[in-house]
Amino acid sequence: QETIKVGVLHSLSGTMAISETTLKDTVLFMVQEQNAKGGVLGKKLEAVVVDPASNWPLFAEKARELLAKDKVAVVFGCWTSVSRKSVLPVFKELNGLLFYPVQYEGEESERNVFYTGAAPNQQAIPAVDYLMENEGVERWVLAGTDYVYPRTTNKILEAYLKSKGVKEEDIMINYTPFGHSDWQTIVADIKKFGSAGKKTAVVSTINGDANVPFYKELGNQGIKATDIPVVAFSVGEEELAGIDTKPLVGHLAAWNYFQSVDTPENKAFIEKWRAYTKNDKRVTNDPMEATVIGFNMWVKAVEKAGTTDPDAVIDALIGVAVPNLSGGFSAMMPNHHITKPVLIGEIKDDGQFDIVEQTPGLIVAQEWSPYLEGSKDLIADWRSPMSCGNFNVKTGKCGGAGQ
Amino acid sequence: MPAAGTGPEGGSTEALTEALLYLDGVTVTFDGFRALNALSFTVDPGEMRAVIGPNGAGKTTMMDVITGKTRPDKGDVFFNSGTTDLTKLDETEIATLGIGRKFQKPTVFESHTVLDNLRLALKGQRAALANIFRKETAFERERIDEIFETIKLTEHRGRLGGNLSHGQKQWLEIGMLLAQDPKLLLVDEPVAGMTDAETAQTAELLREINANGHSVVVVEHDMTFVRDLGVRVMCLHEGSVLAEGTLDQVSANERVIEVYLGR
Amino acid sequence: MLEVHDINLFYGAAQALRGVSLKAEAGKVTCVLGRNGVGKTSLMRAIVGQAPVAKGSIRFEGQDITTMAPSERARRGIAFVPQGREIFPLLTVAENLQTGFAPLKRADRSIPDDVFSLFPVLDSMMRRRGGDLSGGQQQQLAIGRALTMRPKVLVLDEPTEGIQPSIIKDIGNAIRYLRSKGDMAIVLVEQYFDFAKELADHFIVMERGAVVMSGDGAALEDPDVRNRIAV
Amino acid sequence: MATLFHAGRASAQDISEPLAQLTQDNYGATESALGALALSGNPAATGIVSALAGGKLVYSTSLPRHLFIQGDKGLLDPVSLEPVADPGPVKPVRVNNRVRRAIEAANGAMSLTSPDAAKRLDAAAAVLRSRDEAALPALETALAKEAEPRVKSAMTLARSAIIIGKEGVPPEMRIKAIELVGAEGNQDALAVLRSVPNDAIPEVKEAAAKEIAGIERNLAMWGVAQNVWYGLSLGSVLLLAAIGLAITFGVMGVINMAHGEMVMLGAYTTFVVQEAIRTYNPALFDVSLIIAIPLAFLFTGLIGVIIERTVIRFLYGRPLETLLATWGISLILQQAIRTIFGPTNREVGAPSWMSGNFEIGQLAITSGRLWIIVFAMLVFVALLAVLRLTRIGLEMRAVTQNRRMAASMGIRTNWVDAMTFGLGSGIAGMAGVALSQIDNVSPNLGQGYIIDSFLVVVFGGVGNLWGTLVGAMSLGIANKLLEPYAGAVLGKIALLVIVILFIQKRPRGLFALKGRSIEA
Amino acid sequence: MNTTDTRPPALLGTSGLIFVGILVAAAILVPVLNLLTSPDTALHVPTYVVSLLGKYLCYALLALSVDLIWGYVGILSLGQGAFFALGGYAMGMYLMRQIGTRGVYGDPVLPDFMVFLNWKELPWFWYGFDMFPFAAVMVVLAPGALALVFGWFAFRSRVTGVYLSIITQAMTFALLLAFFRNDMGFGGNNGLTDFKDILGFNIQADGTRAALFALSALALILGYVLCRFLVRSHFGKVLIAIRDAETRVRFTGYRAENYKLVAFVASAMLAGVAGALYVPQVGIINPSEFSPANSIEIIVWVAVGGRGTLVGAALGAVLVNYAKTYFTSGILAPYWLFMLGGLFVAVTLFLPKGIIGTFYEWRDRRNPPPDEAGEPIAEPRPAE
Ligand SMILES: Nc1ncnc2c1ncn2[C@@H]1O[C@H](COP(=O)(O)OP(=O)(O)OP(=O)(O)O)[C@@H](O)[C@H]1O
Ligand SMILES: Nc1ncnc2c1ncn2[C@@H]1O[C@H](COP(=O)(O)OP(=O)(O)OP(=O)(O)O)[C@@H](O)[C@H]1O
Ligand SMILES: NC(N)=O
Ligand SMILES: [Mg+2]
Ligand SMILES: [Mg+2]
Repeated sequence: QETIKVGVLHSLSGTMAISETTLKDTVLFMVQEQNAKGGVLGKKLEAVVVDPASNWPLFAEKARELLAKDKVAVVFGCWTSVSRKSVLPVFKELNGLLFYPVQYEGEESERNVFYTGAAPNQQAIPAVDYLMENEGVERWVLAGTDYVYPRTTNKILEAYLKSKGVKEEDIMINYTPFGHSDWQTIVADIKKFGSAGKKTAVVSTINGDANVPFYKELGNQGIKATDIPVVAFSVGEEELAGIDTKPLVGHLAAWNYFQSVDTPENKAFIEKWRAYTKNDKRVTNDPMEATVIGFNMWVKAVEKAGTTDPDAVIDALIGVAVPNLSGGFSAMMPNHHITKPVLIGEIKDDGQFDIVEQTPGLIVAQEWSPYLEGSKDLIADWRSPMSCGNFNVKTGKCGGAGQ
Repeated sequence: MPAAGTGPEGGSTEALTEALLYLDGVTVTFDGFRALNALSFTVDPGEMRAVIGPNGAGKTTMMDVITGKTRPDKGDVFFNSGTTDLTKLDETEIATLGIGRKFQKPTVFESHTVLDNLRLALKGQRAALANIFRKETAFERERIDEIFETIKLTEHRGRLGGNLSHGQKQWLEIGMLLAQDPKLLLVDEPVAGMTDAETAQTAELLREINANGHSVVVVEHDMTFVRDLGVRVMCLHEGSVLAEGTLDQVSANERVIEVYLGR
Repeated sequence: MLEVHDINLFYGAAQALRGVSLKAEAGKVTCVLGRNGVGKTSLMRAIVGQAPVAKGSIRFEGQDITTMAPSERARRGIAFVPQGREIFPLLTVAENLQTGFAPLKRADRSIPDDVFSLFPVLDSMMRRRGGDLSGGQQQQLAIGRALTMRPKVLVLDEPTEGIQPSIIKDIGNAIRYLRSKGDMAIVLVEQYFDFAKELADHFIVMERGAVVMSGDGAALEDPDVRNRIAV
Repeated sequence: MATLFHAGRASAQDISEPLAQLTQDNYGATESALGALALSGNPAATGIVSALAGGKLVYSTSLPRHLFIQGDKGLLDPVSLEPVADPGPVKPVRVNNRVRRAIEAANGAMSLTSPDAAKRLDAAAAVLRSRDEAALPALETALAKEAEPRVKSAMTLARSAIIIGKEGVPPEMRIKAIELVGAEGNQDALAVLRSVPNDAIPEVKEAAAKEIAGIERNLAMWGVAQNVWYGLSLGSVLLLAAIGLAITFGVMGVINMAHGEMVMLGAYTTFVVQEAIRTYNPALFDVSLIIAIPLAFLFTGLIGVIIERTVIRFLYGRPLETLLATWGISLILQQAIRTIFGPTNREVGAPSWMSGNFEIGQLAITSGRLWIIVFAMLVFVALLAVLRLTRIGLEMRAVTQNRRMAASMGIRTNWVDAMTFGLGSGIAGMAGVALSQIDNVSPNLGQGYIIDSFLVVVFGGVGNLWGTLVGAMSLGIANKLLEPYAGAVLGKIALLVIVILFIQKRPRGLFALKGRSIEA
Repeated sequence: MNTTDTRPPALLGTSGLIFVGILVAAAILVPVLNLLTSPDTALHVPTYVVSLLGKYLCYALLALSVDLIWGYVGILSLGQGAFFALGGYAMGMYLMRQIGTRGVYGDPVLPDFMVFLNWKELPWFWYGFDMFPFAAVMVVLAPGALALVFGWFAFRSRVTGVYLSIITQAMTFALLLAFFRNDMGFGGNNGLTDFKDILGFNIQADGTRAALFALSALALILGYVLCRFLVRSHFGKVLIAIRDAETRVRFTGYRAENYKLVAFVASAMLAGVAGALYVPQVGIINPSEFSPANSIEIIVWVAVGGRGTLVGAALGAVLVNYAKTYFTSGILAPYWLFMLGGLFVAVTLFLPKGIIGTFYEWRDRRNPPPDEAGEPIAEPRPAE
């Protein structure tokens, strides 16, 4: 029987396996669920799993293999921005379809890619707003791993904070290498920066493995959330599962979904997920939800288009809305990003988040940040006739800020 | 009792001496242990000199100093009538000046054939880039064949150096030394592990080399061999010269008998 | 005590030993003579187990040890002074000697006085690293190390190589002394003919990997032997 | 016991309004309710505040809302603590950072007169941290009654801290307070001194500026010591990571790319031990690491022996091929752990004696790091003793220097090889126990240390254990002295460049083995 | 008496001829079968296979460059990836500049990553990369210069063995960290990507891909012939001698450090060329190419194929990478590290000299080479 192939392009080995393996499982889970519902267009779905092994050139190779050899109808994949950048040309060349489920730095909108994770304005900015309003934070440490997502996010945040009247000397920016494990000096510096008499918070874009030693050091040096709260954009339930969270209670994270979201949809989802993984402690997290949303959107769009033909599906996807797990509907916007609620959670001692704030409505992604010089005039709209990822509203032309 | 009575006191570099090799007051210590102790002697152009001395007397260390492997703590080492200060040069420069050496433990290029071992040693171009395009000349080929005759390894020429027996390696190394055609040959225990007949041949060979105008310093414990050489003998002990003269003179020396020859 | 019977040995495709046999008895010195590259060292390595034999057998005290591991042979009493000395370069002289304790019972673990009376220089250099010694000193150390094992068979591969004459005499005396004790068999490879002649109770002469002559010590006077080795 | 707050307001005892606020489940309301409770002097206030802190304060969701304390056997009335009839579904009053801070302040204010001196001390510290002006009257009352000198000085400090930032304090009083706080000389004092209001008179500002400058000078000095301490701590981590490699690579000459995985296995052993303890006997948790250390040693040592017997032993004399094989082994081990334990981090907790921190002068020392330094030193000394003083140590060195000859000396080289590799691996495993305290316990753990480990061993001088020690410590300290100036990334780059240049000067490392056998 | 071989020995041995033959055939056939056959026929080589093969060939050239210094000089460089990456970056910078206004921000000069990090002008070290000849020169010059400086210091100071290995690793690690930094101006972690065209040809067009493949094959052939020529020359014999007994070489009057330096620089340049050909075929160059693990992997390829055999190095690179491609897809994907790790262990245990090395040994045992020094034997011998 003919099937529709679904590519899964997540690292199962190497440094990123830690985060990405769960997303592979999620796609497999969704495929099984969908097949149980009878598949799509009357055909069963078949997942094709490859392991790009946290190796960026291998991502490109595997993407090509999925599209050219396996002829998959859609690919769910990538975590880091560089992996996405690496496969982008392949998807454009072979006219494939990629769903990217991770929060990222924005500044991109491609015809072949659908971004179901958060853009900076769907995560970073609301988090900073929360700290300013609710905790009276006046002094900011922007700590990140030295790569594009933290750099860009911090650029945006810096501009945003300044626009809110925060002074230069009240912002400290610190970058560390990937996998940084000795945080003694930096945590001490944060402590020092925080003792200037103004309420201080840390905005962390620290990535992956480096978080555990960072939080352990925070705990060891006795920095409590009541003194200097840390709000992180890359720390979710999965990451916390590896840390003793007792000393971290009260530190924050901003996401579009938490496992602790109290809705019937979420409850049902967690239950099925745990049944599927045969692990009643298995956690869920934000990129998983983004994967689920992306998957459901794709199914819906395929059914709407009546075909898996990429061009048709790409057109059909815009405007598709599916329920998210926090009780609303997320919709695919013309910029290929989705609308999301923003949730702020405080870490609890059981490794879950206590949701302390939720935006009243859904936020529309600003794929081009208004706070960056190069992109403030750009918008993306993939509907015809504009059909452009970088339309300049000033010049009225597609193709960036070009003269 | 250094041979060169006119040793200069440090530093001056004009022609100090007629000697080809000139050592004065050379001292070498290893972690406080004096391996060479104010050693002084000279080797004249065209001279062959045998060096004997107890195990640990410093004979090999002396060669290390001359060839630049070990830097002396104190003292002068000059070459070519005092024009060249060897302590300021490295092994390669010293080798290029024309000082060749055979090691106590035979060292050949183990994964090269015997033939290539000789080719590499053969006097000639040493610059890296020039050697990329180097072609072997007929003259060189002949010279190698000659050496093979001398060291009797012709039938082993295609074998890897590493697969030779101990004695064969000794011969090969002597051959390599010949190929280098140095002004001064430093030969450390060439006949160790050779049969008596081979020992005699080696003595003959060294004499021949010497006759062709090369200076030779040879270290050996085999008295028969030293006698066969028939040259001036110098006995080292505790890092300095204990006795010097003909073999008969030296071996009559009470101290030499006591520390070296035994009764 | 030790009996080598008709062994063959190969290095890759090259044959180094062809049907070699040899006997060593307690209180006797067996000399192996021959020119360079005839296979003397190969024979010794076969005896101590460092090179596997392709054919034939080696028996020690009536037991077949042909395929026994070198360490087991050593533990049974075969000690080896190899050509090239093979001192442990980074161990001190004392530690080098102590490596010979392995076959001994804890109570017996001491360095025999003989070692220091034979080679006084070792006593003064106990703390120096073996690798720093001069060639001759290393040779002495290698013999001392073997004696520390209190062996029943002592295998010496060209022990006079690089040794000063007085110590060669000492080594000769030492071998004689060990022989006189009557409980040790000694296998000696030697190129230094006069030295061998003085010590040998038995001898074999090898050529191209095979035994071409053998006899007891007196037969070494035969000029034929000298010729075999000389040419 | 009634902890009374002698504010002397008429309506002091009436807390119905704050109680109603608490049922609104709004952080702002909760915070202001807490303030009111603290000031109310109502005997029930302490109980309510601590119930809130413990997540035991609940409210009924059906209107009108009522507040209860969740007791062991059911709901209690918050004031009378009498059991109440079932009010239907309840929800806990939620707490966020802001509320937590308010709780701390309230607790502080309320326990300033506790009969327990330790509690009073904590309370004074809490007030010092919050610098809540509202607490001033209570503080002064408490201060008047205080007899314990330590508590008294803490309270005086807290009082001064409040005074410094408070509006409308007479300048002399403020200056005195500034001097008092300034004498503390620490980071917290700086924070307090910087809170002098902008509109204070110049004399006051000057006094503060003087104290600040003094403290900063003082702190800068301590800062160097602090960095050295960080360096030692990083150095001990490097030492632990490298020391097993100093055996397998330094002594045996095996280019052991699987070394990091041995460290990882040690860390997972710790995880398994803690899991077992959590399941079977949680009381043992504090000694979990003590149990894990020998187990990790034995387990990874055993794995090491197996690897040696099945692979490495065929590769002696071919050191470069060990690189290929151990690389393969490291891939297999990583994936094996990933398959068994999953790809994500595993939680390894810190026993209480390894948590927390203390100060010596202005030197902040975290207990965990201190123990790691101690542990690294112990391991180092033990290993040195084994290699130098024991028979097996001698045999190990002999075998690795000349395997063939060692065999001919009667040394059972197979056994010694297996033991040596096992020892090196076992030590790596023990290092894993320590590293589980500061780093991820994930399949990638080992990869993060392998480069540094080789760097340390080589920098120190291969084959020299002291070199490994000094190498680790000097790299650690250099790194931490560079980091404040260059930042973490550039600092690390600078360090690598320094090592490269250093090796030019000493081509065989810091503690180079010298001598003929090496140079030949 | 003619005991010395007078014939100049053939530049390529039998295996070399086979190797070059296969490459020539591939360089012609693969593009032809890709471009001129219809996709439905059995003979058709799909484009993605072409790029894949092209990538393997670049790796093979890289492996060759490692074998030159490891197999023949005994320099175990754990930083070879750095030279590869530098070559790659040089090419990447050219490709980046070719994008012109087609970047997302449409800036005619600045690459996208500079625009969104608010760079105002092109850093000086980007000048010239809009010209292909300049970039092409930099492809060999940048890695060559680094190797020259690094090697000049290290070889003069007589840093050898593991010490050299570890400082090469430190070098590539330092470069990794440096290139990760966005402030460096090389695109940080994301590196350089989204290339449009090369020398005016669309980089994604089948024809361009086929041409790049053929070029890679050609580069590999030339690289092989060059290495082969080098190691068989007198120069090469000195290299092997240095590998076995460096001190002895010095005493023989050769400046060992110069020989090493020439070989090291040549090897770095080869690696740079490999990197430059790799980037347009893979479509991205980013700092992970500098990661020490990558460099170790290169060593592993060489060891698998057979150190000191040149052909083996290339073969090892292709085989290991094919295994990687193969194992990372399909049902084996979750277990591929077991396969690859197991492969490495198995090779060391059962093919101790690597695939080609073991083959040579087997051939020589069956058919011992004449007792004559015709065929130079760079037989890989353990360094000790
Ligand atoms: N690198 C070193 N470290 C320490 N001691 C050394 C070193 N090199 C040589 N020695 C010592 O210096 C002394 C002289 O050694 P040398 O090798 O020169 O003696 P020799 O005369 O050649 O002896 P032999 O005849 O035995 O070869 C010896 O005692 C030796 O132990
Ligand atoms: N490892 C080896 N591989 C190949 N051939 C070898 C090896 N060792 C020795 N041979 C060869 O085997 C033959 C016998 O060597 P062996 O070392 O036993 O000779 P020997 O009688 O001890 O010589 P010498 O007196 O020179 O020490 C020689 O031709 C030698 O070249
Ligand atoms: N997009 C990220 N988080 O790399
Ligand atoms: Mg000597
Ligand atoms: Mg021999």
